[in-house]
Amino acid sequence: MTVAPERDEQELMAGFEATIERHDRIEPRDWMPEGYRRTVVRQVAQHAHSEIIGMQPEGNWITRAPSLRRKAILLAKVQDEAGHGLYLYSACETSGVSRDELTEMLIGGRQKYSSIFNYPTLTYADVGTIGWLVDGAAICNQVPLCRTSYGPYGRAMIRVCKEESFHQRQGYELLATMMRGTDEQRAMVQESVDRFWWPALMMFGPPDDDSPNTAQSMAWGIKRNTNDDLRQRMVDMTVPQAEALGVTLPDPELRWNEERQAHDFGTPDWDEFKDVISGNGPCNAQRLEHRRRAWEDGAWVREAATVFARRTEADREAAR
Amino acid sequence: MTVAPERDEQELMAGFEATIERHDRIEPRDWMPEGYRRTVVRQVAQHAHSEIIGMQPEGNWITRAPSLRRKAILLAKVQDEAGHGLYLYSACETSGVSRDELTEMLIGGRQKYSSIFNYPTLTYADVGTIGWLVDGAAICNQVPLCRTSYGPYGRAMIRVCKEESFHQRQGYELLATMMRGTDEQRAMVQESVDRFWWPALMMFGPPDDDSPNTAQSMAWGIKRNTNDDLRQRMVDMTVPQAEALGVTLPDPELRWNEERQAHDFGTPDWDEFKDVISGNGPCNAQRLEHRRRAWEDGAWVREAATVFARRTEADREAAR
Amino acid sequence: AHDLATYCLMLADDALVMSHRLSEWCSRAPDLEDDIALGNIALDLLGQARLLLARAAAADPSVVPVLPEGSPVPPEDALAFFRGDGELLNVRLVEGDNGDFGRTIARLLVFSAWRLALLEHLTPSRDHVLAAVAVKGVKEMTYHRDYAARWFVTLARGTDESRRRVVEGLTAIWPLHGELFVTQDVERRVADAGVGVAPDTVADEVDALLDQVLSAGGVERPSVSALAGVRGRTGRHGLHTEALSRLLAEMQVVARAHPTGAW
Amino acid sequence: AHDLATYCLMLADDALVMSHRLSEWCSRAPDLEDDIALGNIALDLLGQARLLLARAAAADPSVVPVLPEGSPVPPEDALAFFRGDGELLNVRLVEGDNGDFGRTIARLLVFSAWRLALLEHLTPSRDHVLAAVAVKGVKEMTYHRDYAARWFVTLARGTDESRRRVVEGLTAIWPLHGELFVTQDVERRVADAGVGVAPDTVADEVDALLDQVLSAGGVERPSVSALAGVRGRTGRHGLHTEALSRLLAEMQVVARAHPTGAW
Repeated sequence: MTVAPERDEQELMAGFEATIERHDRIEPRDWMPEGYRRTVVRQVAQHAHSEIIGMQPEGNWITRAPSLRRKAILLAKVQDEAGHGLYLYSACETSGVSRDELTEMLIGGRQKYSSIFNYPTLTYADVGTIGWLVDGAAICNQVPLCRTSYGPYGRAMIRVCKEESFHQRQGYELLATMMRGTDEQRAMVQESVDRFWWPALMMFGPPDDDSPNTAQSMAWGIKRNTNDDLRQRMVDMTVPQAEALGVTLPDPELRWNEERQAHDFGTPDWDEFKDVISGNGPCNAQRLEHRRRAWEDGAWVREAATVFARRTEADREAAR
Repeated sequence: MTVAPERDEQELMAGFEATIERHDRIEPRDWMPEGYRRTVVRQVAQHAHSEIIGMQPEGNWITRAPSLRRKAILLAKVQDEAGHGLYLYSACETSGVSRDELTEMLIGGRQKYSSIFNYPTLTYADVGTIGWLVDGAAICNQVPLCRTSYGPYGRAMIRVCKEESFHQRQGYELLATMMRGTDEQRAMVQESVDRFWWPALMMFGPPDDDSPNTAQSMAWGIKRNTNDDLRQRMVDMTVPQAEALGVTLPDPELRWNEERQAHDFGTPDWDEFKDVISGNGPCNAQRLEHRRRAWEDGAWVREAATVFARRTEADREAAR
Repeated sequence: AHDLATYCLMLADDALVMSHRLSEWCSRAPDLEDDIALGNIALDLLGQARLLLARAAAADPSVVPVLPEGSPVPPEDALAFFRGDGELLNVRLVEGDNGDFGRTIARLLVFSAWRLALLEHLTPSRDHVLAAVAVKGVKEMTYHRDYAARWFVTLARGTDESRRRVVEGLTAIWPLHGELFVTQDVERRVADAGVGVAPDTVADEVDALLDQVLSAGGVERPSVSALAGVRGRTGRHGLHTEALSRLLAEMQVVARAHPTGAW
Repeated sequence: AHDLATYCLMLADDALVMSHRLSEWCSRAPDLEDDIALGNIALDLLGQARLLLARAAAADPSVVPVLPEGSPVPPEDALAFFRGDGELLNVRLVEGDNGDFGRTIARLLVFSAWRLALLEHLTPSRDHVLAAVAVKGVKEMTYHRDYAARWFVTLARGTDESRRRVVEGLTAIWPLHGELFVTQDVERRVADAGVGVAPDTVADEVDALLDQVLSAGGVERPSVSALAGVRGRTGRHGLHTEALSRLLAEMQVVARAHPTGAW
């Protein structure tokens, strides 16, 4: 039974690579290299954490939404994010890591979430801008991930993407409505776009020549496009929408390049990006503290549910 | 030494009664009947608690004061109330009951405070109305108490009364300013007066024929006037001020009685009074909960101060 | 028509304020499932509030606050964002701080059992809009009540701490239970007209349901007195606790900063 | 004149917002003496804010928000109650929630040591109003700093819990310490004109004082990085944390509901 394990492993690896080659899905029951498993779990967990932490910047405005219709839209959206978090944690659980463990890693600072949520939401326009630019960037990122090699992740992405594009349209529509409103409202939209444009472009991660993990993730079919590639797609997609809205994107270098058939654009502030990634963004501490407090404040409730379930189960056994 | 203690007690009692007779002060070091001591401590403690609980209804508006000048006035006033609480707790301490013990009695519901503070403050006009009517009633109550038989209490009252009349004028002045403002402001003042008029009259306690302790307290010189007497004084004092302000007091029976040379007025809702006194007023639970939380949240700070003082003292001893 | 509008405002304001409090749980619940559940309940109540505010405005346009000429703010928003706390007609039960999850569940249990009964009796209303709101609401409230009842029993029979907390929560909100069944003149009149429901008529069935849930949790009805009003005035008369004006300061701040804004 | 007004607004807004936070302690402090002390500190800062807002309005009336014709609202109130959070120029240190008493003391220590140094250097200002404000303020800030330092050492050398809390408080606010000493162009210009003080010039003395207090408490300087801004913008540029707009919603609610009111 212990004969030639290396040989077995080689065969398994060949099977795995063939699956990747065929663009088929790797399923939880399939053999996979340890590095692949770790990378997948890390990426899906980060994505899940981003959905959960992402509830905060928008949630910040639920109680202050300026119309009941917008309040309903926003509440529903934030609940959708909680739902996305749920599917994604489930996708992780298929790889044997529980939601509780992942939450502990998040609040212990051992796993990350999207850098964008470390920026504050300062006006109601930010709710629209997050929908338009942040969900827009997320879609650019996620549409290719529907074809990611890890089955549970890819399937979760299909559902998530559908809802995200709905959210993106709602965000755009809020901004469009505000742009047809008062001068103050138009100024509010422009100010919000000024603040979020660069952080949204940074969502795709560092430039390709500074992104060490990209190659391996692409080889494994976990990632489907490079960071810069996606960033370019985002810019090209957004420019005409900004024109339609009547807002200016805060980049003096932004212009159409006929030759490349794409927009040239300026360089994000990568120092700020590194600062934010390493925990010093305007809201990192606040977001984690908020999450930690919710988790700790809820511990007695989760414990009560566990005890009650055990007791009910025991009663049922006894009644048999 | 143990000869004829009854005789001694009789002599002491005679001396005590003579002091009361002469309208002199009883001082903490003097002999006094146990009943007198208990009554004095209870009354001074209730008064102290009223100052401290009384910080809440007005404190509710400090962060929302509509002008910086009014914010400064209100902050200073509420701090004055804390100061009054301090003197009065000190007056109690001369009778051997510590501030901590009194606070525990308050938050344990074993000692009372003025019923008026169990009403909510719902608009900024209430800050003015509390100054005008509630501090006005307090002054009616307290001016005679400057001549109360218990020395430390009487002296505390002299200082308190001076500040209270200052507060009363400030309250009146706020209302007068608002009455010269917009229609909404005038309506706000009238609505506030409508709510506080009857509770303010109830501050003097139940009608004399339903006030069992009054006779003994007056005999001992702790109280100087009956409840109804003070209530009449309050009405007579307030009516011309209300006219000057331009507000209507919400009592259809209110009119000048030429014969009595005093105002006739309606009957407060004594059922509501009893309800509030017995703990069911609109804010009783809230006020006590607020005080309890502040006290409990501060426990670690008080303990740290005690430990630090002990440690510093020990270091000093050691250094000798 | 004014009676109908007032009655609609009462039902609307209960839902609006309760929805606001529940929405404060967003991103703070003990677990994701509860975050979603509380959010959905808040969303249902918000939906009920919108329909009822619109009905109030249609029944008597004079109840709608007047905004600057040309303001695009619809009546439901004018009513939600431009009335002061003295004009809101919700019962005081819904306006206090959430407290912990135990208190939130205790309040949701009492509120949803009560509102479910009201809406059930409202389904045959002669006002077709109200009847339709009630039919939709009954489904929603049934879910809310079951969610609250399930958690109430779980907490009451969970750990010592969870039991202590949910009992404390129930005791804290119980003084506001009585106010739910006091029938105002307006309510009596719309009930007599076959349009509304007099809350005193649902007291027995609500209490029977609550007793059932309490007893499933092994919890006694709190023996605390009702919270007094001021000269008999309570929530339905626009006389609220200090919590409501703070709640509205937050809820209305953006809308009021832009009285002619379009959202 | 616009520079002077902007500079006055910076100093005023620091005091106004810090005063607001401290006033939230009213009726909530660990003991009556501290309730009174924190209230008095809030009152002193409020007084400084009023003088500085008035000076800003006098230096450049164009900074004062325009209110409806005939409004009796004085310039200090127009500036305090009718600017949005994006127009306030306070450092971000002062705007966050108080947290517990430990965090409050840690923040007050850092704030008062810094502001005391600024005001000391401002006493010879060529602007006589600013000089007078500074002279008065130095006395006040000395008391505030001593109060905070005394409590800081007491908590740091009190119980294990008090030490843990005050150290956590210090660590929580420390990322905002660096922002206090970043000198903006406006500050540089008013400093060069002999009217204001460039905060970078007081960094050493403030840090020396803080080190002294920390060492008396046996506490190390927290090793945490500075809080990033957004494209370099921080509090002095009107770029704040999420806490400020909530603070203002509360602070401004009554004033904004009555833009022509007299108080």
